[in-house]
Amino acid sequence: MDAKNLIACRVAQEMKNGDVVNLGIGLPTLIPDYLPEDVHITLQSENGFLGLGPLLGEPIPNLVNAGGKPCGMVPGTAFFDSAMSFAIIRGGHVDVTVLGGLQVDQEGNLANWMVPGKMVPGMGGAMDLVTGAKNVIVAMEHATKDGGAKILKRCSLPLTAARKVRSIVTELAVFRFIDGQLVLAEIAPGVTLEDIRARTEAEFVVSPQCCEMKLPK
Amino acid sequence: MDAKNLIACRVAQEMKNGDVVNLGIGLPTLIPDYLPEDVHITLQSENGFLGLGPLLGEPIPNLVNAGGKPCGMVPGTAFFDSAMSFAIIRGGHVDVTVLGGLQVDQEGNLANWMVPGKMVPGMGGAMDLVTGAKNVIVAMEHATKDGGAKILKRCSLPLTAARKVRSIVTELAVFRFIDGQLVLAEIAPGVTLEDIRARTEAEFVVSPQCCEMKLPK
Amino acid sequence: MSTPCKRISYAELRSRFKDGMSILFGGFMAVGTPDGIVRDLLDSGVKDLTIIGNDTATPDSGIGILIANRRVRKVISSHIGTNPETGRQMIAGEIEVELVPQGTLAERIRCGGAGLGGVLTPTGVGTIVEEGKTKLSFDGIEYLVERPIRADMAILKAYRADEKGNLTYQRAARNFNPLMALAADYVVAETDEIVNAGDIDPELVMTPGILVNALILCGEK
Amino acid sequence: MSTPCKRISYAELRSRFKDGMSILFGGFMAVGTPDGIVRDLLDSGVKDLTIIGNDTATPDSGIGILIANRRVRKVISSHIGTNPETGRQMIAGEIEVELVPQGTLAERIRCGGAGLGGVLTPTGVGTIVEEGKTKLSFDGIEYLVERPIRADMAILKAYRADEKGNLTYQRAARNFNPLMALAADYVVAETDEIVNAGDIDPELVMTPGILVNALILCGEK
Repeated sequence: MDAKNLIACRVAQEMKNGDVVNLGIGLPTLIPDYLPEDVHITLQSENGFLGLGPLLGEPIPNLVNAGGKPCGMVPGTAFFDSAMSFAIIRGGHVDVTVLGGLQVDQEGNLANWMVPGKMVPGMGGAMDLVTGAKNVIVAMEHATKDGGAKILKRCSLPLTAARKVRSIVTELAVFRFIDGQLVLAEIAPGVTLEDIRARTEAEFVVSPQCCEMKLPK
Repeated sequence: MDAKNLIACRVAQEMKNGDVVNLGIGLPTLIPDYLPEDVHITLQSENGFLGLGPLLGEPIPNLVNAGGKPCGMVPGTAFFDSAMSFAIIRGGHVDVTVLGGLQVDQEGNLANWMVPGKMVPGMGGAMDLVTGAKNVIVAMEHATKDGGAKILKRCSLPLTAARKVRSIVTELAVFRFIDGQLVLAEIAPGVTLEDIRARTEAEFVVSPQCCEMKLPK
Repeated sequence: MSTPCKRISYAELRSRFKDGMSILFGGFMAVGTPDGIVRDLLDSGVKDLTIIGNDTATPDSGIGILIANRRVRKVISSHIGTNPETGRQMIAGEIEVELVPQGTLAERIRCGGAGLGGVLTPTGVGTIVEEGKTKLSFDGIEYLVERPIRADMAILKAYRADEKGNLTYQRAARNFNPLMALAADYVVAETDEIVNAGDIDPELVMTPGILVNALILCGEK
Repeated sequence: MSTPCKRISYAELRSRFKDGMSILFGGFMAVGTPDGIVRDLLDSGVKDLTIIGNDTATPDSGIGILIANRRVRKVISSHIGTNPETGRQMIAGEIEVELVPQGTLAERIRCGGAGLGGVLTPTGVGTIVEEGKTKLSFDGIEYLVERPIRADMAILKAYRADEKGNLTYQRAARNFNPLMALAADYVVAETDEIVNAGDIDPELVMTPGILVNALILCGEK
């Protein structure tokens, strides 16, 4: 299993049956493949519906996910406009949002929408999702391609939202924000605490219950 | 024709073909009966639809006007929720609203929703309608039952909205607010300027074009 | 997807009634009010309620029966004129009444459900409605800052529901119902019919099922 | 009621295009964007446009073709990452781009159409989005005051319209369209079909016809 699939697999274990979930584009879209059999979630798509499902067969006209890609829908789907979509998101009616990150810091700040002067795609729905969802999970590779830390003392890039991240899941570890403190909760198989310290700039405490990363057998 | 019907008949002549109109309960609901043949208006009902029509035959389930009375609907009716209903009203998408008044003053203030300590029905949709409609017409009898003036220098009752009235139509006269000034525009047949002065407390000017009230032949 | 049906009984709902609770109720002159739930609130004996909705109907219809039977401590509403009992109790100082312009009431409830801290409305400027409120001016126009409303429970009247809680409303019975579905900690809808998931056109769903905690079938005993 | 049908031709619409005008456009990654109207804007040669919508699609789809062909002076949008040309022109200083969180964009357009002076949102607090904005705190929570957006014209993509202008949208093509229908001085919808008044279920109408000035049938020449 590569890093992305490992992360998606671990994040999938965070979902509870009945959760309403919004998945960012990229890595998070792999998560439904790894849900436990007894966990059924409802996927919210910020372009205007609840009931996103996998594409089965031919594309359906005007049915795309928030990445603009053809998708499917489950029985009991509901369509709505963008104001209602974000009333649902901002109003706390989404249980979990999973997004990628460029940087997360030890205060729970997330930066994932721009690199000034280089890449300015825009925040899309990310600021509202991170502000409004009950549980914000950042799912990302632990370090940059050239080995730099992404879990920092303080984000240097423009923030997506301040102090909203609840968990960080990487291919090396699971961190949680508990009482405003970054806590190492799980370590991936074959990884040492020293490996994590070496690739993490943020200050964190190791949970007394810190264990091996919980993955399905 | 009694005073109420005379007023409704005169107000009906104010409507232009294609107007979107919200009619208050009571006297204003008589207006559609007096529309010129070539004037078709769309009635907005603040409880949530456009396309209000007369009740033809048996009541239709869950179809009532803003007074809670069974009504009909025309082909091309659209239903919506209360937020949309008032987005339409407040947002200036209603061309004309016609409401009754307890008092109107020479600054264009309207009071029509409460008499402190006596009658406090609440403003319902009136404040939004008077604030948001493009043209606010007050349709009311010229004086109180005991002969007191209702068109005043300054309203003594709590206001519905400040400086929003555009026209006042009574059984005696038509007034218009022009450049912030109350202007007498029309006088009903058989009524003299002195009659109007006697029953009007507000200061007003007489339009150079002041004429007999325009009623259909 | 094996979602269990959200249908419950009046008895199950009754366990959630608490003295002093706040309730958002759908309806406009009782059209769109869940009469069975209101009747059960009355029968349950629950009291000191704060009720929030467009109007207080009449002493013997819609939410009005709770007022006539003195179960209400506070009313937030745009219009109470059709229920003389509301006005009488208000003037006698027996209940508190907060009158809110209808469009502002809709927006305040919408804010409560949408995670917004309020809206700026021109409605009420220059009237007693502005008393005690923050005012902001932009481009020479004054606005009142109107704050969100939420409640412990929302009671809705649907026309057709599916087992997941997706709701449709019928004609003018829609009114405040879809707004209230987002603005309460517990949302229950009384519905004329419950169908299978997928049996309501997804375009026609007016309240997504994730917002609805429970369904009661009209006339259910 | 003898309402005349609101259908017009592209030629009639074109007479309303003006250099420097502002345009609200429906769509999310071009789904729900009226491609025929966008193509006609391009063919008309109109320039210096301000365009407002969720995203700028791609250089050869949706609204993106207007950017690729340099007809746009300013973009107000939540996401431009799928159209490299938008980012390139922005960094080169050739166009102005205002990035707005998607939910805030929806609310600002909604305010523009609903006569509201703005909304208070927690989104963007503590980020660069708050720069230059009025902030209000209630109960210890900070909010940004986000102001309305309106435009000279709104261009919508409908699925089915009736001759009075009542509109329905299909699936995820709804997105910003119903909000924009209230927020422009002139509203035109490109639609796959025009039916008689009364042929759309009144419950299913997503934009009431009074908001729509004109209809263009898809593929009309």
